[in-house]
Amino acid sequence: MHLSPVLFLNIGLMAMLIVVAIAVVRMRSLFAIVMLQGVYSLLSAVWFVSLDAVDVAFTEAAVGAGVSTVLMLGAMLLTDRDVKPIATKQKLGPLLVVIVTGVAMFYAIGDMPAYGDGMSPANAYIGAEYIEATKREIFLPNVVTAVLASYRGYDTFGETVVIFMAGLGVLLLLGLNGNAGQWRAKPNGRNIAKNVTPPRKHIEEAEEKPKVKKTRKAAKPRVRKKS
Amino acid sequence: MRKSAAILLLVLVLYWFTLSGYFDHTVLFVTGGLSVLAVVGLAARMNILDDETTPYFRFKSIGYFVWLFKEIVKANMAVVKAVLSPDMEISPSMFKVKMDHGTDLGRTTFANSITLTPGTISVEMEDGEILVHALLEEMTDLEGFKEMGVRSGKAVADPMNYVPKLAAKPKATKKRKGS
Amino acid sequence: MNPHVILRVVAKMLIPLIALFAFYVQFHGDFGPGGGFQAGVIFASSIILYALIFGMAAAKKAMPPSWVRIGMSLGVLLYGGTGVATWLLGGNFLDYTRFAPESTHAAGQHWGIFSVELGVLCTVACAMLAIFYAFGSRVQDLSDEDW
Amino acid sequence: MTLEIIQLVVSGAFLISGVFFVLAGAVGVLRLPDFYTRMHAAGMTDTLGAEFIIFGLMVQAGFTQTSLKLFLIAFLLFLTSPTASHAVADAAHHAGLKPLLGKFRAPNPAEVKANKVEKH
Repeated sequence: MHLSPVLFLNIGLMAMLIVVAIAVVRMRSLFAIVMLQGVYSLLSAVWFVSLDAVDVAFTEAAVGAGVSTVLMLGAMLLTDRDVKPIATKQKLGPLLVVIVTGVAMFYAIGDMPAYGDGMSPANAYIGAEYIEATKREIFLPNVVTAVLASYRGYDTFGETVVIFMAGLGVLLLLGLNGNAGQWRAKPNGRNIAKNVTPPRKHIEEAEEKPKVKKTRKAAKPRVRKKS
Repeated sequence: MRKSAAILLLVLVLYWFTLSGYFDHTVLFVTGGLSVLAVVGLAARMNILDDETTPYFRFKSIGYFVWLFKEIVKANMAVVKAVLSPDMEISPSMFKVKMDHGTDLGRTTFANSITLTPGTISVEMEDGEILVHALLEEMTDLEGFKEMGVRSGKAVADPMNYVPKLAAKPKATKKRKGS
Repeated sequence: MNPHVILRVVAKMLIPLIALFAFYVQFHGDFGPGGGFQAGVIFASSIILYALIFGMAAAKKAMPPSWVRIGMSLGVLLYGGTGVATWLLGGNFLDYTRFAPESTHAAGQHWGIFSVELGVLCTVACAMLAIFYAFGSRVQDLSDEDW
Repeated sequence: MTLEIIQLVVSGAFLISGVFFVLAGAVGVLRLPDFYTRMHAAGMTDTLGAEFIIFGLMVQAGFTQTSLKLFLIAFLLFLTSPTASHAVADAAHHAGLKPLLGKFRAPNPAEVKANKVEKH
């Protein structure tokens, strides 16, 4: 293995990832954890760029650091702001699992092909075939899209359905207006169940708004009578 | 609204070609046109089609940006010197700068210019007052703010009447680390 | 008056640019990095930015929940429909060459990939928005003091 | 040939000064005493640091589409980074974080040592 700037960059990024991961595990404040997860996503996106996997980096930056942070914050608002501490005894089981998995992974490193090795199983057979066939059959500069949408079209269909199911599951549980399971559903999310959030002033104000509309409607005929 | 829609359309078309770089590809041409129209439609649905959305293309503002960049370089030098010197003599202070640009766009330009210049951050903005946190003593100089306010007002073409005023004098709470 | 003047003005400038960037990523997926998944998330993030600045009700006016609900399933329909169309044209499921069997430059493949990616865009953008709407509407608009 | 050399030198100068400002910002974040003063140092990295690096890359790219795209990035940074700084500072102010005001000097290493010895 020769020393190159990219190697140092990769080592540095991996070290930062590990530090952030440890910080996420040890933090108690959920808000900080969500933010650190965004940092983790951005770091791994940078790492993917250094591995020349720009498509994956793009997705990681957009999904991991962008949208999922917002979604996590939204979910966090419905729960506590802090993590409940876990007893040390309960941590022993997971620790054992992690140690065994880690040892197995370190053992597997020995069999891993070198980074960028053209003769590795992943690159030599089907990978090279896809790259060759894309030039011949699909005429697209971006092989990733050709593989994703054409050669592995079934796969991507499955992925799309998975995302659809995720959205559907959340909708079934919470409702698009956040009012699933309430017997009096009101449009545009105005009426939120009172047992979910304690009534505040602005909720009451929001409920009073329809009354104003009624008075406006009632005012119209009066004008007509005058004329 | 119609005027800003037209400006937005033009800006988005330029933006699309800057990003794309393909001028002779039919599919990209058609999809680009459709996407620009879709985005303008979305902006119309969002009610954000007004002068604030499209402040691009004011030739006056180019001169302002050049001046601002010069200021940023100057301020950067000062901050770097303060931070890297072994003594690190700084005197953080908070004060209010009162100014009245006619529009929110002018206020935003002014506040963002303050933040862009290192050593000063606009912490809070209420109507015409900006609460500024400054790192060094020389940055509390109101003349500088006045010039920046006037220039930023001109850059975005605001009716503006500027009243610089140190509303609250910085309280000196003597605190030293380690003591 | 809205206290977040600066945020509002800057967000107003950024939202159209982000939305168009999503479409750029979508339609240039054939030539560079990008595609339906990324574009969908970026488009959703432009609407989420709008919702964060102007409030959930305004966002729901601009992008009604019914659109989101329809778009989510429309995307899957478009993807599956492409497959069924190739089926009806006499090929296998998702065998795009059937769209233009005689083309020497694989135009059929291009059209197939185009429509499939469009389906992915629809589903991903709308699913993200649906999840955001579902979580965000559960809590009434927070005032600054609640933080 | 000479044009290439000029291009290389100019872009190198931009890149080096950009990296210098980023480093100075990092040192400032570590050295400065409280949140608000640290934000000044952080602002240094995302104004001149980032802009100079992007300018250096633009010079290296020459008159191409790449440098137009880099200009777009620079413009977006110009627009968003002060907004983000303002949002963070505003949030801290609203949350009631009191700024450290008045004159401040870095503690002398000898003084700190003496303090430590006294405590022991």
